[in-house]
Amino acid sequence: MASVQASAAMVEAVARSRRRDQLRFRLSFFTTWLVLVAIIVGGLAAAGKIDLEFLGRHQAFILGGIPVTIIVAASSIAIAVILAIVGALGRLSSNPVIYGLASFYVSLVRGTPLLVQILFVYLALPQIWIEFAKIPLIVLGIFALAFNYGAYMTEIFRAGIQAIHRGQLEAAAALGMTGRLTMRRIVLPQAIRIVTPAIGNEFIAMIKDSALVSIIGVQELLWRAQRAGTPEFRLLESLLVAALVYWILTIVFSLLQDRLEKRMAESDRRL
Amino acid sequence: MASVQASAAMVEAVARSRRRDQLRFRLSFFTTWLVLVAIIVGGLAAAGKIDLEFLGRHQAFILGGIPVTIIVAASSIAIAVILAIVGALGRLSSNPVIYGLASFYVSLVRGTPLLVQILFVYLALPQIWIEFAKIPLIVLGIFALAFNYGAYMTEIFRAGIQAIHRGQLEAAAALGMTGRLTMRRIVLPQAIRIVTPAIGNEFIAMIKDSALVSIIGVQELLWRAQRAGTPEFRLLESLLVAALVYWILTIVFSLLQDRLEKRMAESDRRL
Amino acid sequence: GGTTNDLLAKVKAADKIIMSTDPEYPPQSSLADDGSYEGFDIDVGTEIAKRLGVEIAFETPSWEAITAGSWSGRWDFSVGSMTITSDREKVIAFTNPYYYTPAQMAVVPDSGITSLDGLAGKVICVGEGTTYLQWLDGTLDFGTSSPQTKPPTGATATTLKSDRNCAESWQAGRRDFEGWLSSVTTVQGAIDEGLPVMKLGDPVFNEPLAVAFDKGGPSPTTMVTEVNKILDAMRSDGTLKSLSEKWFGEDLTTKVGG
Amino acid sequence: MTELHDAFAAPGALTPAGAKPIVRLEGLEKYFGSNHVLRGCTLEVYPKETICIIGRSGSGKSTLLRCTNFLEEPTVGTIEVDGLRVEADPLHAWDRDHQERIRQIRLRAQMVFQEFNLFPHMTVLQNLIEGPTRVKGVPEAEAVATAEKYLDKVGLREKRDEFPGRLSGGQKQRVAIARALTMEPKVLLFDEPTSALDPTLVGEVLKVMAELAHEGATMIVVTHEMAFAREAADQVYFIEEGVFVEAGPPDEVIERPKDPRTRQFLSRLLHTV
Amino acid sequence: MTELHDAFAAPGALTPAGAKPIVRLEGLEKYFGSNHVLRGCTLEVYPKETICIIGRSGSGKSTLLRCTNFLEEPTVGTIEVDGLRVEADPLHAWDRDHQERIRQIRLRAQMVFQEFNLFPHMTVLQNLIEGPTRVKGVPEAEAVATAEKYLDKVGLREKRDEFPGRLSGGQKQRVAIARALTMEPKVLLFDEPTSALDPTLVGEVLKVMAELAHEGATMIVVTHEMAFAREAADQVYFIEEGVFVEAGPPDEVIERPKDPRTRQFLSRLLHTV
Ligand SMILES: Nc1ncnc2c1ncn2[C@@H]1O[C@H](COP(=O)(O)OP(=O)(O)OP(=O)(O)O)[C@@H](O)[C@H]1O
Ligand SMILES: Nc1ncnc2c1ncn2[C@@H]1O[C@H](COP(=O)(O)OP(=O)(O)OP(=O)(O)O)[C@@H](O)[C@H]1O
Ligand SMILES: [Mg+2]
Ligand SMILES: [Mg+2]
Repeated sequence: MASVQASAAMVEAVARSRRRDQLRFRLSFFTTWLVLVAIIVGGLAAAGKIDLEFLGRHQAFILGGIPVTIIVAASSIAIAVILAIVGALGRLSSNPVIYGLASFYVSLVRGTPLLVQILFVYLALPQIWIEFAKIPLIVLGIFALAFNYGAYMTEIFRAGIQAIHRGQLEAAAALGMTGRLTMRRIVLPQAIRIVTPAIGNEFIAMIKDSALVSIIGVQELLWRAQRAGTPEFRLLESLLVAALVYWILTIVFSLLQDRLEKRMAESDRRL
Repeated sequence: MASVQASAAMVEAVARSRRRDQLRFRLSFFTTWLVLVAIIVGGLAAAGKIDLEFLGRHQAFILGGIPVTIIVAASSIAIAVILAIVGALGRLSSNPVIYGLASFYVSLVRGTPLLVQILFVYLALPQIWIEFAKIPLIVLGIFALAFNYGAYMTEIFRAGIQAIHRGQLEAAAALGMTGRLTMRRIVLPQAIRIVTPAIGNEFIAMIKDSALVSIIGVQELLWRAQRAGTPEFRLLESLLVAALVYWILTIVFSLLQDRLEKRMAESDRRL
Repeated sequence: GGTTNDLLAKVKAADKIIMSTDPEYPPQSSLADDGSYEGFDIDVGTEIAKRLGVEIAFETPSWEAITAGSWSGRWDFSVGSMTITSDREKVIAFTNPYYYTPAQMAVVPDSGITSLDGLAGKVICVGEGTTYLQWLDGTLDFGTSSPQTKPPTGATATTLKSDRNCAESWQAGRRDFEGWLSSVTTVQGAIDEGLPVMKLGDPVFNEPLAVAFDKGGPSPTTMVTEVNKILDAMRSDGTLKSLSEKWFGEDLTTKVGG
Repeated sequence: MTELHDAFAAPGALTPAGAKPIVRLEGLEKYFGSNHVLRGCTLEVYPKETICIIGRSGSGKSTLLRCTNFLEEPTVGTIEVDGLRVEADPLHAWDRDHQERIRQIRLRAQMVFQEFNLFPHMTVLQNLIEGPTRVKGVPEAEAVATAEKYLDKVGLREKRDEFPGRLSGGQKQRVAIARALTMEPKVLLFDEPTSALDPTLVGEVLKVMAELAHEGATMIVVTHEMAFAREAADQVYFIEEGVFVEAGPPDEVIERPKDPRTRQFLSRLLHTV
Repeated sequence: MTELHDAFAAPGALTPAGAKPIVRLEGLEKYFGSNHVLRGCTLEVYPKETICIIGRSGSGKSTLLRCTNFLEEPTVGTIEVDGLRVEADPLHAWDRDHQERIRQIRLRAQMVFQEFNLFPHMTVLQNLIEGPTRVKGVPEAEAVATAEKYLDKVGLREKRDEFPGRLSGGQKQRVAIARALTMEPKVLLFDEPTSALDPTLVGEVLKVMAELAHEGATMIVVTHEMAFAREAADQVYFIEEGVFVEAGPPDEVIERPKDPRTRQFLSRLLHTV
């Protein structure tokens, strides 16, 4: 009994010590970040790079790009997911023409800079069919980004599908399921679960890559920052503001993603 | 005996039929690609977008960017690998300050557009210490790219280290190895093997991202394509040439990587 | 209505003309604090639309998109201070010039360079795809005439995304190039903003700047004639001059020097 | 499978004299490339019989079982299940018609895997009704009733709405057995059903399997569990390098093996140190 | 470990009367968070003895073994190996001094894992000399000689320069045993060393272990292999929910278990269906 009491006390002490260690760790960690942020901000301020008057004048205009950036990123990812599912099925097809089409798409898109693809969609598509010129800019930008990310995500989905344990396919076959039914009922539901975290990462990457549609004049964050900064020779300054906004967006969405993943992991514990 | 003969004949027939199927698959596959390439080239030619005279005049100048692009990409990846190893060790450190520094680096770099980082290195560093202004452009570009990729690759290396089976750490501990010795002798050698394919992918991605240092005037492929195309309002055309070169580079290095991976897999079969 | 192959007819039918402008270049084009566009080019474009009797709308592609070549009907014209060159005339239809800007060479004040010859063998920064680049390359050709001045012997060009980035590079303390060639208004703007920039001698040449149409789309021939008429009218009734004085503080609408 | 509800009977005792085999493998040959894995295996299973196949690792046990329901296409040979006869046809393995016949064989011969292979994104009940409703077109209500009947049989009625991830290994395998039963097949194929289990959980699965055997299910079982083979098998086949070396009732093959290879295998397996 | 070369002797027979225990676990308690996994385990092992620990899954067998060489830090208790005594000290687990004492314990008590845990990027020989040269500072030539001696003992001299990936499971585990032996420890810890093996490969590993036991190695073995426990153990401990419920020579604990829990466990394990 004495031993039981002693060990219960020890458990308590260990738990307390662990909590204390964790707290100390977090404190030191946050202090480190604070110091680093302070160094950067302080350094810039000392170098005279931060002109509050300039920022005050343009802040509303620049920040107005945030919803545009988020809408562009979110819509592109949504479309890219659809392209990626189709692409992945193509990459796994035993039909050489379908496989060839999917591979060509992936290779071409992944082999060339996004910048070129955006300009191409913007300027070359209308020459194929003039009606393309009537598509609103933002839709065009979304389409170009989706086309690009769709190719990268094709490979993510393909890997996700291939990550499904072979036993699952065999179990489905043994039940007499056809390939198509197996794909729809067994493989895709599991694959989508597997790739969900990757989709989250792609969305966060997309937030930054969406900056490239500024080239065709979509008035998102970077476009606005450049237009605010360049005329007054304050590009660096307005870029820093944009960078800060991108950073905050990234952190916020990463936290959201973490929470989502934790929730999924919890529901997976049921699985 | 009759059965053995029959089955040997069947094996032969199956092998022949499989070879024939494979050949047919490859043929259809290549035909698909050829048709697609023909459609693109033909479409562009028909739309009058390809002016051979213009291309002929600038071809040598544009293609002269290839070695620059490759040098920039290769050097950046090499430096990024070193940053990534240090970063990964930091991200796995139990020291909150080291962990904080590494996390800050990763978060900051992954949270802001590469474009902004490059401009920052170009425009802001000299204001911190004027000697930075003396660094040659190409070195600066390499450093900026390495700094960026180092953060992404930090996470790759961290995942690689964490992918090492827990049993390996326990075996090392059971032998009385210290944490440092375990890291050096057991974990890192295995982790590097795990992440090698990922490094290959990063190199291929870097080939395209290195285009961004054209912004600060590094005379690589994209810079040269722009320089050749813009005065005559033929940017799209020279960008298509650049895109083609990027695509070919990507395909060539992907093939090299495949071969390397196959060789590694073979030597792993020994493991 | 059915497809028409004449730009003027198309614009009239749509009752709208779309102008491309990159609001990065005051005083020609920039953003007002309320997010609308303002500047000399904006006012000229608006006046042309008014006299055509149609609405005006703006599209804001970057210089890269404008220089890519065919505009694919994304916008109908550019009032973007575009220099007439024979290279561009292969793909672009120009009106007569509506104003002229002098091209000004600039250096860092403490560089010790005092004349154009001092830049011999040095590096000069220009904006990507500008006529300044062509002048340095010795390929600048306005079609009817070429500038009389010659670039410093042995000088090489480097490009950054926009003219303004050259000045910003100097401001940051970098000295990757010794000279900067841009329009006199941009150079003056940099000086006014307190950047370490100094004009080097007189302007090196004068650029004829014109309204531009895409030759790749519906035929702009009648449109060019129409807009030329409008520009002539604006010139003779003093509109152009007053706009120039409003935005530049001087009259740049008549050709001076060579 | 209504036979399951027949009165209790000792295994084998249910096989009437002169009955026709329900499963017949004839001259099965299987090559993986040039690796000759099955070398002319012939096997007959009569209704309500339980067959155990034993043999060392790599001897071809799984391959034989997987050829029976065409998870592997045999190179040469014939497979007949409940009157449906399918020839090995590796040259035309992807023909519509051949595929359809294979599907029919699979419906008749349900497999239970070593790794359970339950569908992790479906509840136990959904796992059980997936096959009947989607493949056989059974109405959902009927499929649920059948599923519950067999869940009762494996003693897991209360896990109906649980996800597989929440079950122990033994429970998973019992659900997998119920899933196979819910398809109401003519024969059950088991590929080392207890090898992936914690030793202390092996018993519960073997118990269910022994009950099935006693109740008259027709079963082919690849296993290393000699106690089970002794107790529940009507016939034991010992396979070595793709050939049936010895076959007979368990008290002959296991207790008094004739072939030296069988003897060596058994002594190793029971590792009498 | 020079005792290994003593004349052959039956296990246990080598323990002289009045000898002092070489391993002593006293009042071991282990919590994982609030999960009380070990509840006061006390165990003494005399030189040259072989102890088998049996119990159901989750009863705490691995935890006990892992506490012995501090792969898990015990919550309360004392561990003594060959005179070196270390108190459980979870509050200061990361102190330099405590860490160093733990390392010393680990050198004295070498562990063989269920999953072998050989280093895949090193050859068999490199695996064996890694510990002696890098941790104990033994000169390489000497370490190689020792390694070859123990490779001989497990019968794998010819696999010296092979990579682990090319070995069968049984061979891997024998190399792992040689790796532990090459450290020349005072006691060997085995955590279900044959559970990850194909049934037909279990025998070769148990044979090596039985030889070691007979030659006088001191061993603590967690196992489900009753045949081995019967044959090679001096003492068998049955653990249930973190408590030793029954202990004694194998012919008592295994053949005539007194506690009903032991009886139930054994009947399940030997699944007399
Ligand atoms: N899909 C496959 N491709 C190529 N070879 C295979 C394949 N499946 C099995 N083999 C080979 O066929 C032989 C027999 O394998 P099989 O799995 O049937 O053996 P087994 O008796 O079931 O062994 P175990 O007891 O380990 O399960 C082995 O040599 C194996 O390497
Ligand atoms: N690292 C850990 N963290 C939390 N709980 C653990 C950990 N390791 C073991 N446990 C818990 O401790 C208990 C005992 O586990 P242990 O692995 O010692 O059992 P075991 O007897 O070795 O079982 P098995 O036969 O399955 O190996 C279990 O309830 C387990 O969930
Ligand atoms: Mg098998
Ligand atoms: Mg255990």
